[in-house]
Amino acid sequence: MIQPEERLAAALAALILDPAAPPARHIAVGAASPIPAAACWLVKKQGHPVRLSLLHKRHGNPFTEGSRELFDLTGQGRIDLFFLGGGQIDGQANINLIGTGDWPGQGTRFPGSFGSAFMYFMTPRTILFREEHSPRVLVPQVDNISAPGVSAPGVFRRGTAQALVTGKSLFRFDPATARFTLASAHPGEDAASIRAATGFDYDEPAQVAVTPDPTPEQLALLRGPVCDEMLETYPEFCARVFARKAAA
Amino acid sequence: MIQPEERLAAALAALILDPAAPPARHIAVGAASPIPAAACWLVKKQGHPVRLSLLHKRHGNPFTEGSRELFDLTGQGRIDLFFLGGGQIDGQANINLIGTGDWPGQGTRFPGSFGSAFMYFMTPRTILFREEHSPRVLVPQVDNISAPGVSAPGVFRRGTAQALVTGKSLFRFDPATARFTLASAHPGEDAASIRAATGFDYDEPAQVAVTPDPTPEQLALLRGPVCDEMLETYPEFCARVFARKAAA
Amino acid sequence: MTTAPPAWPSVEELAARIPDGAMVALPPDNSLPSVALAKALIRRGARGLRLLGVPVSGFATDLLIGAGCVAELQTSAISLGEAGFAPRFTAALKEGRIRVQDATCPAIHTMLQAAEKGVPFMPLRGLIGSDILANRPDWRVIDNPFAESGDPIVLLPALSPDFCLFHAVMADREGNVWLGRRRECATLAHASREALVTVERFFDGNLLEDERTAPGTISATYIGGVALAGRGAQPVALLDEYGFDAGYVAAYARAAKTQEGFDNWLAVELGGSEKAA
Amino acid sequence: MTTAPPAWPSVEELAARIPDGAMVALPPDNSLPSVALAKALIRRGARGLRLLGVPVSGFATDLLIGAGCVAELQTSAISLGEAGFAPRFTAALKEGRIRVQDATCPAIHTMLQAAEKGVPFMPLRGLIGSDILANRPDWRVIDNPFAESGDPIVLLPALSPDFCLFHAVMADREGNVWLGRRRECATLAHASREALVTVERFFDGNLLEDERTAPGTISATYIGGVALAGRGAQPVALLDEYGFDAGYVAAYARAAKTQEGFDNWLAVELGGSEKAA
Repeated sequence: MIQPEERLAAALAALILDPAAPPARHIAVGAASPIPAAACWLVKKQGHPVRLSLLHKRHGNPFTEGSRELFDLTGQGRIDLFFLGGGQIDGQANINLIGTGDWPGQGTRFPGSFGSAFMYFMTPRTILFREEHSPRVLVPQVDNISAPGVSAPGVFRRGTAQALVTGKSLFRFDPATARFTLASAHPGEDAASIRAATGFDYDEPAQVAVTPDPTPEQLALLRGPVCDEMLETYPEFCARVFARKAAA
Repeated sequence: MIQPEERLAAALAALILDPAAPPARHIAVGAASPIPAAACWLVKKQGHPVRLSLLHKRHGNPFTEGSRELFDLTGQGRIDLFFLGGGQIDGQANINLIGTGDWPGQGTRFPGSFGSAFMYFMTPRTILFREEHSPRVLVPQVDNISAPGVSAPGVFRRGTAQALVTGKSLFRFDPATARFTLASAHPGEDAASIRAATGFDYDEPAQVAVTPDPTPEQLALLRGPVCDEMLETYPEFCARVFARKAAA
Repeated sequence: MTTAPPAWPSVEELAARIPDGAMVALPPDNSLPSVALAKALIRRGARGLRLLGVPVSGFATDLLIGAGCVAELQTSAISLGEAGFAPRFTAALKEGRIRVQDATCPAIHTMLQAAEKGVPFMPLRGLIGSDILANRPDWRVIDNPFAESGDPIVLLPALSPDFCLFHAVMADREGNVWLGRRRECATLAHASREALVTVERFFDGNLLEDERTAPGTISATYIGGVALAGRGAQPVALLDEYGFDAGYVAAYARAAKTQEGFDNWLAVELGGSEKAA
Repeated sequence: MTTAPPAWPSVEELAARIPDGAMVALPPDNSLPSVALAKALIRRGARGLRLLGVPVSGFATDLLIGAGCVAELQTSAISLGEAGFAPRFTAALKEGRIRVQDATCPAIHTMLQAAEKGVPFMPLRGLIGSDILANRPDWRVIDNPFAESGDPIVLLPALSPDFCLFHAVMADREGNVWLGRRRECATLAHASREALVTVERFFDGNLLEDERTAPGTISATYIGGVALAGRGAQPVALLDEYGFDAGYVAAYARAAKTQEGFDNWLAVELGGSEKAA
């Protein structure tokens, strides 16, 4: 049985390795991101040379200046890829981590913007990731913009969203038109079910592909060496998805 | 026999403790400054609570960000007093550490400005110190300004020179008029000999005081515990002035 | 070889130095906040504090908000990590009991770096087009003077908290404190008017003398006071000394869903100590 | 327990990566310059280097100038410390063989910090009224946008050296290097496109894993290459490993008063190695 999280990790890994995108030599992964972390480890365990900076690794944390060092690294242009989520994400790839309703989230308050208002501009590419795929999350227009999906000409920006991956599908993003295109639907979904679950308008090919399953080799890596690397930081995730518990 | 260096150290110590000046809670001492360092240690060994940051102390150097930390400390307003010298010093307290002649010192090149162009502005007071007292050093107008003695209104500046101490005398500086006044002449000098040795114009009281000798207590401190503290950083100075050698 | 520490103040005495209304900076839950000092502030009944998350906020901030100590919070995010949103923060925001100023992580670092350096501002890339910027009248956009053509860039003002509070592993007689790789607390200490620090233990020597301890040491120059507080970061992790107590925080998150639940949790937590009015 | 180091390049191979004309940053004589790499650059006959003193220059810079490797020097000062002025620098300046760009120490730190942070400039107090500023058309004065009335302040552009060279105590298999309290080299490594490092010895473990070594470690992320060079800082001091060799530098200062004396000194110093043309 392939777990949904395993499929998502494999889909993210394929995006990381996309030969059409700028190279991902150094990827940073933020807090509470077990699926993106699994995708990065999968890429690495498949033998691709990539440096991973996992911000919430307790032992051997690579930073000696805390999170400032991550932002400085990114400012220097040394981080090639970052993952961002959003309480709301809209059709122009704007993300809202502040909250719904009036500023600063008088409806439902989200945790806050973290480094998104910087990272989204300063990494050559960003993969947007949110498991919940619903009209509540994927809205026509976010109530508050933590970080904009595209910028006016003249505003310094190294990159934009490459794609948006959810629990139902995978969208590609085109910064020139500031629109998403449905790239694939996960097994069990189709063009109509995705359209119904998505609050924003997007483009769609005549034939919607199915998001591929992880290969047996990928599954073996995920359940073995990838899980080994993640046990300390994400014990609950590893227990739930890989049925593995950390040694007491 | 009182050594000239001992007298200078005592004179500098008296300036450090000047009750009319802003308090000196934290003093930084730069490279190759044994006499100012001795004065600071003398103040400390006399029982006054003062923090000393000696930049060239090899063991127990207080900085873990190198000299940047000194400049940041000073920027924060945490350094109360600093010492500066100059290849040339003029009557407006401008200092030249660049060189004589055209920029950048086409005549005699000096080592360079170090941090003077920042420290002179950002410390509440600076004591100018130069042993050589001659028309060659104390000039009407420096050839190149490493750091200006006074600043135009509106330019951020925390302080100026408090005084200039040389091998022959002690001048006070008045930033309002941007002029020095002779405060005391060291034994063996008088108003006329100072005037002859000084290339810039300055004010002079009717009666010129004699720079006092160190007290016996001060001499005992200088030759004992002060020398102990300085042996590692300034072995040659300690051998020459205090006739003490570091243990092999 | 352990000897008795010098005559340090108690955690309560340290907390008493922080007046009501002060701006107090706290590192996040992965970077050594002093939970011991936060609890002492609650015990002394502090009011009107203006908290700063450096750059985000966690457990101690939610605790202080729940106890009514906080008037304002500037931060880039607040959460309890795996235990979810910060419940007392969310309630206080809804009820209009605290003023919230949203930032983004590198902006908070940058404002502190400007204070560390003694400059009135520092630039930062990004931010343009974010509603964070639109809601920060204290931040400015200028045209980069070094660019050939138009290049808007944000300038952030220097920010000097009155106090910062963190928990380190050890301190020596001079007041130097050692916190290993968590050197970001040094910038915080440099930028703050006073750093108040709790430590696990006394170090009988000079931390800056030894090449092995010096690089992880913050000089006493920046330290306003040190108090002994065993497990003073708990439930937060302290380097390799002890881990994050996820069960404790999850229990807190469940209890603090309501103010009543929070008050009961706090009464038990503060134990015999007199509770703030 | 010492084992053989991994397959590191030789000092010569490291030096060969630095092309003629590159901008090369060196820390000062009290902060771990790699004299071993400077000598290797002389052996390979490097030409047209643009040196940066961070923030001042010393022995290695005078050596490189004397050997004809240097076209430009940006620094806040250059000297041999107790041994006096830097003789080959002074001669080259007089004879118009090098271009000198004077700065002041915190300005060099600030330009590197701007590069470290990925911003195009940073402000710095002071400087106004100094001829250093008057001779730096690349530095700008603006009116502080946060001030109520006129408040001129200098903006300094970001500076990214092509390479920085320093000497550390040890490096591990990953390429992490440990240099203790001399953490200013971290900013230099962050700001430079590539840091090339010589070390005394190999560390068989991961320097970033252990809380005791991590704070004095620069992550391999910033390190372009590591070579083994025993006493590679000499005659400069290396932390508590070895001291400054004042006699050696004084002898150099005496010899280098003339170009002929320098050439003879260098021929002996480089020993059997072929001398640069």
